[in-house]
Amino acid sequence: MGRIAICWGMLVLLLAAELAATWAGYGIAVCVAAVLMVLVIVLGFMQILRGPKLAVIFALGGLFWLTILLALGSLDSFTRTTVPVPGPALPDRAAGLQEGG
Amino acid sequence: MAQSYLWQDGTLRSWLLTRDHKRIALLYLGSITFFFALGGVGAALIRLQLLEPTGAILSDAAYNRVFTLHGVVMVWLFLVPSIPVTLGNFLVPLMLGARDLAFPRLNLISWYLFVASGLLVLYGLFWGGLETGWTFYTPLSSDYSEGRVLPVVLGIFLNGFSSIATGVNFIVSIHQLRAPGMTWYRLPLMLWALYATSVIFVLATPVLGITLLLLAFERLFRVGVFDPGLGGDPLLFQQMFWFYSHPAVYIMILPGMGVVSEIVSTFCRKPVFGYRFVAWSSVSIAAIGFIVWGHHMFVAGESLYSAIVFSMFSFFVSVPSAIKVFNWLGTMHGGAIRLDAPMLYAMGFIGLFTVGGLTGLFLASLAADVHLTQTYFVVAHFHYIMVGGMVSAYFGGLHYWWPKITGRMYPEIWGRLAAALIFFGFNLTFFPQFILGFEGMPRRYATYPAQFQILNVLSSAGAGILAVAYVMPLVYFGWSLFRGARAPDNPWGATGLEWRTPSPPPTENFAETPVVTTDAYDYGELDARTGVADSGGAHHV
Amino acid sequence: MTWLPEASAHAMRIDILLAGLTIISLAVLGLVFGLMGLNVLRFRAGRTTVTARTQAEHKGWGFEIAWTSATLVIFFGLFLWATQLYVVGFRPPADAIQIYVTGKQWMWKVQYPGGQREINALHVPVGRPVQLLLTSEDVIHDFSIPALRIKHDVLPGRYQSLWFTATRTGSFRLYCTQFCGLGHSRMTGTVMVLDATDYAGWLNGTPASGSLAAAGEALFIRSGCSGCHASSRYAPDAGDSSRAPSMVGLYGSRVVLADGRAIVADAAFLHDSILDPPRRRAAAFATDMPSFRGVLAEDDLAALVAYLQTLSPTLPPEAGN
Amino acid sequence: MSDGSVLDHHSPYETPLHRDESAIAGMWLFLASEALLFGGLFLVCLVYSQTRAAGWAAGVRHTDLTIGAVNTLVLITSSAVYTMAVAAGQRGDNRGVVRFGLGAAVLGMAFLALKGVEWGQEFRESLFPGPHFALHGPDSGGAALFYSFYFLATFLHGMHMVVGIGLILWVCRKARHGAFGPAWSTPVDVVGLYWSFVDLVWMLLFPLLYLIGRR
Repeated sequence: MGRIAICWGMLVLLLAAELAATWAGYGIAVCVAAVLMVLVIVLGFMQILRGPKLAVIFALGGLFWLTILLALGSLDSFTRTTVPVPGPALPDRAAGLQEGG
Repeated sequence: MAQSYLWQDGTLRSWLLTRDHKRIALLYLGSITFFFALGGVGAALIRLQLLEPTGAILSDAAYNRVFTLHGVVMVWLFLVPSIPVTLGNFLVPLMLGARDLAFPRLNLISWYLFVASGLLVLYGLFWGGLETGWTFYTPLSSDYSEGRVLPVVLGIFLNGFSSIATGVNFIVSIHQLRAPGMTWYRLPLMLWALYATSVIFVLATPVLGITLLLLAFERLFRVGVFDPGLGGDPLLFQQMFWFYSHPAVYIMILPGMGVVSEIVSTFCRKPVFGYRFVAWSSVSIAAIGFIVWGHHMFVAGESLYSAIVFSMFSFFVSVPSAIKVFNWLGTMHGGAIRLDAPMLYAMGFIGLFTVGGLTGLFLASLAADVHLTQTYFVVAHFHYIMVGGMVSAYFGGLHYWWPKITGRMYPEIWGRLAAALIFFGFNLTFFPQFILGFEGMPRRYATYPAQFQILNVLSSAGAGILAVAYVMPLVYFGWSLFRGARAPDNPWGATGLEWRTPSPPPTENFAETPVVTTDAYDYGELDARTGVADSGGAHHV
Repeated sequence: MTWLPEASAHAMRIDILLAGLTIISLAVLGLVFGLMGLNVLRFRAGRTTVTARTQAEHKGWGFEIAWTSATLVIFFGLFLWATQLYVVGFRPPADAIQIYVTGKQWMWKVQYPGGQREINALHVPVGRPVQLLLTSEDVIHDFSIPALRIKHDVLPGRYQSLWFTATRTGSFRLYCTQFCGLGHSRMTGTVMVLDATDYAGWLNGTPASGSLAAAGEALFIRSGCSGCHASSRYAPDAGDSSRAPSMVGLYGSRVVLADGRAIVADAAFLHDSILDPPRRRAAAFATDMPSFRGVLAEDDLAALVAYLQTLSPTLPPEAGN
Repeated sequence: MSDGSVLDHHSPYETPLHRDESAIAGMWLFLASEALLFGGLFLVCLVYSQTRAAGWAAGVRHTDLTIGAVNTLVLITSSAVYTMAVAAGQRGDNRGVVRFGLGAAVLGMAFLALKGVEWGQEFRESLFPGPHFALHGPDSGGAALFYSFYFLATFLHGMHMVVGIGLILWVCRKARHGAFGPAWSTPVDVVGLYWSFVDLVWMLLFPLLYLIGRR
């Protein structure tokens, strides 16, 4: 019982922290609080460490692949506008490449 | 002796409510054979249409529907499930030395999900039709298509849960249900391959699910996250779609590699050369396979950085595939090779997969891809992998385990003939398409410039041979069910645990739980146990 | 059937790359089939007495590492070779002729800088770089010219760029290669590569509906752009930036957006900005610009962008990715 | 339902512990899969909240923070209450499982009801993207993208809630028949994992939908 009450209390406090951070305009703090809440749930409520070892492996595997999805999936969108076009600063480079067609 | 799983209780009800992995495998076998035939009819119509530059038999609209049907049915209702749900379902517990999969009820549910999804897809494809191609690119599929996008997309969504259920089942089974003494490095390579496949099932399929859900939302409400009218990005759809659909290629090919490893070892009577390399190459194909999807988008408007990163990873993924091919050749070296039908299929797989893999290098090369992508070169490339590779392995596996599944031998001569015919017909169908692609013939064209006709006619002729060759096994397998010679427990002199139980196996698989004491493919131990002198094996019928 | 012609120096380079890939592939294929054949001939069951085959082999590591690293090295070389030829496509030369191509189910509409328009045909001069600015009015298309070994997808709502210098006169096929619905296989056309005199003759002989820039100038007034944006002629108070940024010299300059990114104001940027006006950093303009999505068609946007380019006369015309 | 603390002779497992561990591991694997299902949504959010930042933030500002925060509190509490049911199950206290399980289910329904109120409010304000979308101006496209994401994400999460509530009621029914004992309460644990996961997803959705970009 005590464990559950403590976890619940932590979650409520973190929720309050999130709201406060939003009020103050600290986006990063909101993210940190959200990640902490997830950790509290995984460790406190789901008790991943008390389950079979496979549970930890599967959870980490899912997290790893989630990272791949987010990182490589957004790579294109975040690099697309900054593709170098021969700007006015680089006329010589552009000229050097023009026989490439 | 306990009764075989086939006849223990013959009622229809006992089949439809079975939790026996072997019976579920047969239920799946029936369903995917139906879908294979349906997709094959689609392929036949495509090849007939392309006999004439102006289109021989179909209108543009009908052609577009037919190639969409061919793609959707073949990818999701045949290729993705094929080996895992039939041979995999049948063999995973047998190879592990277990009584069943970890979650037998979930296994049955996955079959029902599969059937439901198949019916939904068929409803969409036949009542109203669909003409977006199996890739469903937005905004064509979301705003412009007049076809039945929603039922098909929801069908595929359901199908995904069937895949996930199978994947979860296999992974947990392989972790938890290994017989005493069956360490990871004693697992047959088929299980390593299926494990890798299951990882992709579990971790890639949900992304397809959410992508199709977003598409359905956009289709339903005519507004959504990929809508260019709102400044949304249709390329994001492609990113998410290929996050699943490229690894899906490895879902299709990895189990085939597993089957080939088993067959090559048995028919060379030699342990697989470089066992650990082959095992880990399966895992690394699955892992690297997740980070190459962007190579489908080199001309789509993807950023330069993204294209370069994905091109580099795409080269990396071919390394473990090459490792496998050379290890199979190394296995053959110094073996005692028997050219039975399964081995012919396996060798066909090695050759055709190599062609498919090498042409994959063309498409991974950025500048070459710009010219070749979206043409028949791509069509030929992936058919070499999917049909030349995966379907050959599937047929090889069916021949190899047919005695175990049914308790009957198939007619060997016909098996060899069909294998040879498939190899020949396949090459005649698809090799001309490489040239067509280089010449610039775009894919998904209902009509084409007259200069491409000769090669198209050649390709269609090959397809005719291929069709005959694919019907042959259907006939002689059916015949063998009633007339085939009774199969002994271990007709090929193979080493796996599945050969240590009667053919067909009893419902509980093993009279007593087997204990494993040696590595996989230990023919010395086999001979010692069975008392057979080294005869080179061949005591089959 | 004739072999696919090479209509540019780039096409020739691609063919050399393809030949290299083919040679490597054939070598590997020969090795695989050769080894398979040899193994089958030498090691058929019953023909030879094989001694040590029941033992697992442990001598494999050397082999494995050797061929794995050899493969890796070859692959890396191929990767560099192909990438270098691909990067060229992202760097159009500054003096390229800019032609606007709009895909639409199921036709290609082509607009020239001089105001000429045509459908499903593209006339270009030999030996001069040409840059195509591609966009779509509906679904995704793909503009492909196999004789030049180039293609690019054509997306709604943004420009894609494709450039080439044809080195051989003649007519070549162009295709739509991204499936776009019912008439996909009919969305084809011809690229006519003409020598300089023929090209000039063709330009003169084709009725122009006023130059693109002139049409854009008319739109600039009619659509109300000139109400806020200063241009050299229509705003006497060109120095006053209280309402909206001046258009003079904007094209080709660096623009810092509200989120801190600095980008070059190229054709794609201008196109997108008209549809989805961006926020600029430290630019306290009195009004927000409305979106012109649905108000201006793609042809109109092409004309407007062409006009805006003329307001930066010191810079050579160039465009986005 | 047979007593789960004994294995029937067709079971693939050697011991009940072996089976229960496998069930828990299987659930975690399924949750990893679910994480990637929501991962696709997070990718959409990540991309547009950066590339269409202004419109996205405009959308965030229009969500109802009060209802969102209350709902978060409700869900945290529901998850905590269900975790007490799990503890009761492990003690073999069937009545405790029923009591806490029903409590968690009722809180879950309260969440859905509040969500329904919020949706109704948003439909009335024409915040569902379409021709009559309420937000105008240069950023309306990005805001419409945000609301497309908002409705789909909350719908998908809501569906998971419905499934979770169904599972909890199923567990409660089993417990009322006295199915669980100190030796066996795996279904309670497995459903608990799922319920906590649904809670966990909301802990990520809440800041993405209501907080980040509000100021």
